[in-house]
Amino acid sequence: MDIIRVQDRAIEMGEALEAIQDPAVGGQALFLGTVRNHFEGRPSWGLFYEAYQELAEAEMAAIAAELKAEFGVSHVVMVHRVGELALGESAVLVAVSSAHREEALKACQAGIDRIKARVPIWKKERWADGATDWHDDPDASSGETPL
Amino acid sequence: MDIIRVQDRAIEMGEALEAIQDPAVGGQALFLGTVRNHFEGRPSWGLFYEAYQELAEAEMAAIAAELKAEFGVSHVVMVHRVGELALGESAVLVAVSSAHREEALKACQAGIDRIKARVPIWKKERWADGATDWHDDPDASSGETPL
Amino acid sequence: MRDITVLFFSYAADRMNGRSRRYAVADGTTVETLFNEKLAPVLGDAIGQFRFSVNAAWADPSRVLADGDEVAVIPPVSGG
Amino acid sequence: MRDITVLFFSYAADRMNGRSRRYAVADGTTVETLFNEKLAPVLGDAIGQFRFSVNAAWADPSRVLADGDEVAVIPPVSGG
Repeated sequence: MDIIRVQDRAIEMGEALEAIQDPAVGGQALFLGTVRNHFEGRPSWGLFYEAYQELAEAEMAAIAAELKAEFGVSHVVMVHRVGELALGESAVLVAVSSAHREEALKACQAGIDRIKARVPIWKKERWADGATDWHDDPDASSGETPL
Repeated sequence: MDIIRVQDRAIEMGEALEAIQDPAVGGQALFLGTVRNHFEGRPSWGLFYEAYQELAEAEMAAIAAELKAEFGVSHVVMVHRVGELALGESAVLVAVSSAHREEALKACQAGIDRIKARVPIWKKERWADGATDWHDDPDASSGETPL
Repeated sequence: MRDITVLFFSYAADRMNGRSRRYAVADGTTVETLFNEKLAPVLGDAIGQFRFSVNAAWADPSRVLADGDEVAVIPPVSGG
Repeated sequence: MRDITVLFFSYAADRMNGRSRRYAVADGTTVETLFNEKLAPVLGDAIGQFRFSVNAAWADPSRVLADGDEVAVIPPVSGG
């Protein structure tokens, strides 16, 4: 079973593991992206994520279809969280299952790479010094570190 | 925190996720190897795993140290189960966390590859036709499919 | 005339001081024309900085807008 | 003489009909000598098929055995 979803509640690993379960499957690869306390050396207190939900879910579904076609994986879960996230909380989960481990691991890597490159979701860093910056903003107000 | 363990009870994902949690960590990669209902086209009912526990845990600890040195990952969990496993049960879990996703994913892949290549653990297939074969046995009794 | 809704995200929403705006545009107006005439003066960025969707599907800047279309201005993404 | 315990796993245990055996070997006996003289006739495989450990650490076949050593015969692994 696949799950493709942008949500504002916490990401649940158990739901994903259940979805990709399959008696024909021998390898399950999962990637969890979590909010960390620094970005390029600058201390952070957390992240705010926003998405264009409808297009984001459509693009994640397109990526999931690519992973099945390219790597032959059986099931794909892609969940991205939006809203205010505290340190240590999970922002994104990619989980895939496949008959063989190599395909599962490669598909998982491709999945997170493509989500980061293509899915219309944006994050704003809440710096520990109180400033905030969208990661993609070419004119980010605080120029001490490259965004 | 690291966990390196050969055990005969079921593998728990929650324990691993807790161990690799860290406020400085942005990526967590996990691989779960599960018992599947076929091997090279031949139907299977499950697997029996046996380990040389003391040496297996020492070798997994050596691999964990390599992953930290080579990929700079922060925490490593490697748990391998032994005994009779039913279809769909997890035989091995590798979980790593790192500041960045690339390192976490590469280390996870290297971790499972090295476990399979080096750690003294063996599996016996319980074929659906009732026969059993150690995967490594050069004289596996049933020669219909290459082991 | 066509009645077009435009959605903004991330720093584009900050600069537009809102997450959506409505515009009336002439027949035959493309995404590119809409952007250059109505949005660029406020956003202050070149069209090449953005991707676009129309009705929640990716769209080329040359796309001709129809009445009721919902256009989204998509800054470089930073999810994950 | 040295008193040596040898552990067997996987199909090697099946062929030895047991998971461990004790052997008395002459002073200066190596893992290789032990294998060729005592184990190969029952296992039926060449020494190159196996790796070895002594006291739960990997050991070369040229390792000279000490009294009380625990040797393990390690077939090609198949975990994961």
